[in-house]
Amino acid sequence: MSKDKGKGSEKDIGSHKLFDKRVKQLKMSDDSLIGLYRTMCTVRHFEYMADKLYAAGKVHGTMHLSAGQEAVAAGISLAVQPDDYLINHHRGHGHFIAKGADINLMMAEFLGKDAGYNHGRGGSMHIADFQSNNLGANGIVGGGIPQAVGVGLALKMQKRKEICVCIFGDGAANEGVFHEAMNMVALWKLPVLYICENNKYGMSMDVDRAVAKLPIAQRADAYGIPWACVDGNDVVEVYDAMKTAVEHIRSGKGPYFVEAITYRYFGHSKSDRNLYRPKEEIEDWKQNRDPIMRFTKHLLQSEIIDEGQAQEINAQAEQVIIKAVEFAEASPEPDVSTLMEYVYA
Amino acid sequence: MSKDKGKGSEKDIGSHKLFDKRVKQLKMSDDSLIGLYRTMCTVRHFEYMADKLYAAGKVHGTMHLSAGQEAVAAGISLAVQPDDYLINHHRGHGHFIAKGADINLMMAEFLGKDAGYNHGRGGSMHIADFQSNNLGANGIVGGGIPQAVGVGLALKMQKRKEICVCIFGDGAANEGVFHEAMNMVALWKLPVLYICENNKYGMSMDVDRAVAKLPIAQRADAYGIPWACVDGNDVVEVYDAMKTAVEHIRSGKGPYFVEAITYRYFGHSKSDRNLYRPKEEIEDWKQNRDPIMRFTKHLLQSEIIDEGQAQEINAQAEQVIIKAVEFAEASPEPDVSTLMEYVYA
Amino acid sequence: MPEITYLEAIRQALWQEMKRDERVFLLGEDIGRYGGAFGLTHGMLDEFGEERVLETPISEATIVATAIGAALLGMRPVAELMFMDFVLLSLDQLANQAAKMHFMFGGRATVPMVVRMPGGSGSGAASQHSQSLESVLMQFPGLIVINPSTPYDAKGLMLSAIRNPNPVCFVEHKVLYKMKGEVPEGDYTIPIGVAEIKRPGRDITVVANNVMVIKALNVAEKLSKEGIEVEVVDPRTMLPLDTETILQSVARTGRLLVVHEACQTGGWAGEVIASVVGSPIFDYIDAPVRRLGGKDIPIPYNRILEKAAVPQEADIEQEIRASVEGRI
Amino acid sequence: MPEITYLEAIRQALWQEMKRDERVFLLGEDIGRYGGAFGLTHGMLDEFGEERVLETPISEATIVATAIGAALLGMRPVAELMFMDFVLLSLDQLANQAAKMHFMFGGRATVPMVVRMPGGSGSGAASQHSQSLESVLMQFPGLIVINPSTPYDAKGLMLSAIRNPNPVCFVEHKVLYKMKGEVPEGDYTIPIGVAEIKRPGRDITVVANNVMVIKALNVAEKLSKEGIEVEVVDPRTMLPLDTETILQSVARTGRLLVVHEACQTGGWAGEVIASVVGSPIFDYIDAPVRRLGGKDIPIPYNRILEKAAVPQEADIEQEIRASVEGRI
Ligand SMILES: Cc1ncc(C[n+]2csc(CCOP(=O)(O)OP(=O)(O)O)c2C)c(N)n1
Ligand SMILES: Cc1ncc(C[n+]2csc(CCOP(=O)(O)OP(=O)(O)O)c2C)c(N)n1
Ligand SMILES: [Mg+2]
Ligand SMILES: [Mg+2]
Repeated sequence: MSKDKGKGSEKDIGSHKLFDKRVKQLKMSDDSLIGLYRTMCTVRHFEYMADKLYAAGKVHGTMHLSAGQEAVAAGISLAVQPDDYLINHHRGHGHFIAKGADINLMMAEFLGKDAGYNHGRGGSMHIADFQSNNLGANGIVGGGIPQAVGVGLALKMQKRKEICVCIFGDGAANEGVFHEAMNMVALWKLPVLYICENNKYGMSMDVDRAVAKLPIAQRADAYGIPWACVDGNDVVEVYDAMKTAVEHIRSGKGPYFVEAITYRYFGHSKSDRNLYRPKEEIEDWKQNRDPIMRFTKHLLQSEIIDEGQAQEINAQAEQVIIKAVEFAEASPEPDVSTLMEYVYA
Repeated sequence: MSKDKGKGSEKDIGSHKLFDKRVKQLKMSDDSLIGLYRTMCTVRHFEYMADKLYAAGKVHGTMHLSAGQEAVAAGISLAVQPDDYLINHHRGHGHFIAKGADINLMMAEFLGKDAGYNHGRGGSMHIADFQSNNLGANGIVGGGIPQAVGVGLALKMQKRKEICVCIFGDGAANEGVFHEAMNMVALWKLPVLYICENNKYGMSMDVDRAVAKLPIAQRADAYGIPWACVDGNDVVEVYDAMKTAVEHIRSGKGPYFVEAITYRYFGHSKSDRNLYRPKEEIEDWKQNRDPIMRFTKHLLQSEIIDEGQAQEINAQAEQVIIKAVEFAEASPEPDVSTLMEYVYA
Repeated sequence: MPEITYLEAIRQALWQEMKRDERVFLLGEDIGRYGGAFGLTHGMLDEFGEERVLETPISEATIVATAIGAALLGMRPVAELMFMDFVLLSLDQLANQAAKMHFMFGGRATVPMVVRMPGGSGSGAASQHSQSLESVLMQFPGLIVINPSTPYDAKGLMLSAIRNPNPVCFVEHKVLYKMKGEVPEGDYTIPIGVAEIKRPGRDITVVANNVMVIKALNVAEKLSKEGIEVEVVDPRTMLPLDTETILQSVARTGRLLVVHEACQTGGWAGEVIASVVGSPIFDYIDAPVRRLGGKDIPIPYNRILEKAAVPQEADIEQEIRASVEGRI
Repeated sequence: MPEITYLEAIRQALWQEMKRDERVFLLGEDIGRYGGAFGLTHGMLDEFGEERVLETPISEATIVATAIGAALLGMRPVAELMFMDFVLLSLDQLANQAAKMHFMFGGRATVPMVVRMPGGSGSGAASQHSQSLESVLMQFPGLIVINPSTPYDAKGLMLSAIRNPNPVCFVEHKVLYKMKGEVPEGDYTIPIGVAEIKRPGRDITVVANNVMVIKALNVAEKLSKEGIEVEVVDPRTMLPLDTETILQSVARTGRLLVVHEACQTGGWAGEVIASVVGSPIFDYIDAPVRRLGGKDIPIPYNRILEKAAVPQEADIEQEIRASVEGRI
């Protein structure tokens, strides 16, 4: 795994020989590959459904969709254990799904319903599931990064084997807490995997105009933290990097930093008019570098699944989302009489 | 100038051949060398006097003395112009003096008198002199670091030739704003000289326990900022590094970062019982690495001054401080009727 | 007079002042091509260029600090925090630094800067994007805190803010952005620290800020038909607060209700009430003074709960009726 | 009962709770060998080791965030901010994150953590090291804000704070550290959210916190000789505030004075007064309710000015006299 790839599609996507070789090297079973595919399809359908629901006026608040970035979430999830901790950021739907969240409860939260993970208090930006060690998303860019220090510290104090995965964007890497936290996880050798999901923009801000030196991951050098920068639209490459990182961390060697270069298809949030990036750029990523399309091609070429199976899995994923919407729409609004609840434990 | 020295006295302090060679290379006049000596003596006397005044119960608040660190302040001051801007930190007496502050007004402020630079409102931690582009010290560790971005930005916008010198400690380099500011000065190529005065401790915290990777200056790499780490107790070496840095900045190439390794003799502040560092360490620095002693030896060996002149300059410096105390003690307390002044401009 | 929105009024003030005074510049996140999260600075990048519409990384503390540094050198920075909630990331710079510099440095430093910040709930943005924190800012002498409720006030106060030599927090309310009102095209200023009686009335004084002014005016209109005349006082500047105007109003009406969206506990209604009951005016008061603040909870995401968390017109009406009818 | 200082009482609470509950640990700057800027944690490093007395870099935001993360995993962190003023560097984590997590996550997350912070003036530390910011913290529902005035309260409240499942701001006052008082050696708790009548009296209720409680008691002692009986109420917890006890006291005495060191404008006196005058109790009030806060200025360095900036006993006495004598 090279240190600074991040060029996405510029290498030969089509080479399924390379794909086969890596899958073999990584000892990835067909089941796990199909699982990745299913996860990515589910995320994709969730995000397009979210957009549809918003257009239909059914979503009150803001939301940040991750369509285009599915390979990162999927690749991480295969490399970690279900009881590893997740600290997520505002563009978090994919990561929740990949961590195994109940889609019904997610969708209900998204629609602000009482059955939602957070009883409708949180919405898209604050989904969490503490029972599955999913510590939630954050509306404050970078807000979770320093909290990972505490999670890592507790894991170390409690002598547990779990690690903490903390995800944030390219924009978040410019918040001051990024620096404070990197220094502290490195000093104390904490079991934290920092993942910077670099989708090239922080809202409208091009990463080149926001970050003095690229790749972002090289900042880890300043703290002596090992790092990698990978093609975030290649799910196998993501998995590969995460696997290395997780092994490093789990063996007690301290934190690791992975940057995954990817791209979001939708606007930043509901207020986005996409004035800051050329349509051709969006189309290029969609047509030529789409993570699901690329992965599907490999799966087909390597005969892990056939067209029919691919379509079936995709259709099943869609059904899960449709069912979730039904569930969410049928569930009641939180009762106003509960307004003052949950302020204090 | 090597990139990572910082070992202070471990090289041959005694070699005045080397000293002569460097002085020649740097085209330092005798006058400027004597000026450095005078500045260092003045700072030293100020700090010991401050300590005495405190012991005598004449200082109400806290203070942070820089005895032992005089070469950094002196070395900087020779490399910059009088109208360059200074953003200082809590351990700032030396830098104020080196910038040419009026010692009487400084001492008056230190004693909280109305004649002081800040009319007694600020005290040791907040001395400023806006007329000489001395933007003041800061009680918040790291607080000035991001403000330097704004000063540098304004200088650039106003197309001026001055630069902004921003000084902070090893401890301050762990505040989040350090990261934000480095990124921004680098992005915008601002005329800012960041100087990290690494005196090995942030209060009682050994720099090894506080900073994940040393030298601190290497952190500048993460932003593509050129840097140096120098022996902060060798005033010529400090000057050398600062000169290079200032030339770089003044030529429009953007920021520069210099770390100067040094040592403080007094406790951190009035509450310090020096439990966290061995007495032998303090004595070693005082006996073997003292910046004034080292420099005096060179000046004598190279016959730039003789013993008598050295003593005279030192005595003059002491007189300046004694006079300043007289001035300050004679000047009145601020009138309580002015209590509500200066809140709004 | 042309009718424009609150948002356009602020943009117009920024635009005109940037034309008039070349020391003025904008800085903040996504204020260029994107025009800011609410589109307020839309078009300004094209007009003034990247130097004067300076987009920053996501670094709120340093955005404010950059404004401070530039202000110390005589510039007139106008910084934007995308949401008021993020002021908590920069409060050291704003409250420990900017607010105190003039004082700490014995009157020898001035920090002429403006920090814009849209606050308030109503957009479904949940707990971390919906706070009303003006009462927090009011606790730092040295700051000026402005909080306009109309397009007219927004423009006039923004022009005053930029020309003021002190650090100014310019608090906008996101729900007001689309509200229209008459705004002169030319240059005019509204004095800082001066409240306005938005509607005169003899029966009760309602002191309210930002969106609550509009709600109070609606209620006043309605009650007027029943013969209850409500005087609505809008402080416009929260710090320094124009207690004089409030006191005089209360002296006339004999009744007081303070309404704000900020959480009731610790909110600025307490400040107003303490000022009133601590003054000689108090003798003129006919009924218990009342306050109606936001509920003491973080703002919930769900739209029904979100509405229930802050005062609505029905709540204001109820409070006014209780006061004028002498009920507690 | 042994007499120990306020500082020792807090240390004793930390010490005993760390012995009792191994989930408790301390983190902060210079809390090890140095014992903290005020020596409060002196000796604890030797007793509990580096793992449980965890010294951090100077990174206040991440100190608080580290406490949050550890609390979410069931630890009981007690973080120290060396001076209360530095809470402005970590307020996003404290107020946007810790305070709101339980709510935003629908009751499914708990954040049992304590953040200790010494506030107040009196040590010549000037504007950035002397603030009283408890009123700022009171504006964030979800936080608990404790502010003890005696060694006894300090220990009992600290034990309650650590055992409480919510984020607690434990505000100390640096001038009180050396004050002595009787403190039981054993384990005891003082309930959070319960005020205490520190001295009963029939003529006027004085509500005061931290060092002002001590000053008010001294004044009460003095005035008692003249037959003026002052009731001193110490909220002890600022949020949630025990208005019930305050109201009952005011109902008995018919007079109210609120005293705090925090700047008067926006300070919590307004909260108390608004609660009182908004309640039926108000009918029992015989004289204008009064407040006496710190001056609306940053704390100056000079010792004379510093004293003049915050209420002194003579000021309190004067206010009490004015109230009981019916003067305004
Ligand atoms: C502290 C803070 N500043 C600004 C924002 C507004 N905001 C929300 S997301 C975003 C961009 C974040 O960019 P990045 O971290 O790259 O994540 P992405 O949205 O691209 O996934 C901004 C500026 C915020 N929510 N919090
Ligand atoms: C934000 C903040 N945190 C903590 C402190 C307390 N404090 C004052 S100086 C200091 C140590 C600073 O260390 P360093 O930056 O190395 O400077 P030095 O004192 O060694 O010159 C500390 C912790 C402070 N004043 N401000
Ligand atoms: Mg991004
Ligand atoms: Mg240091």
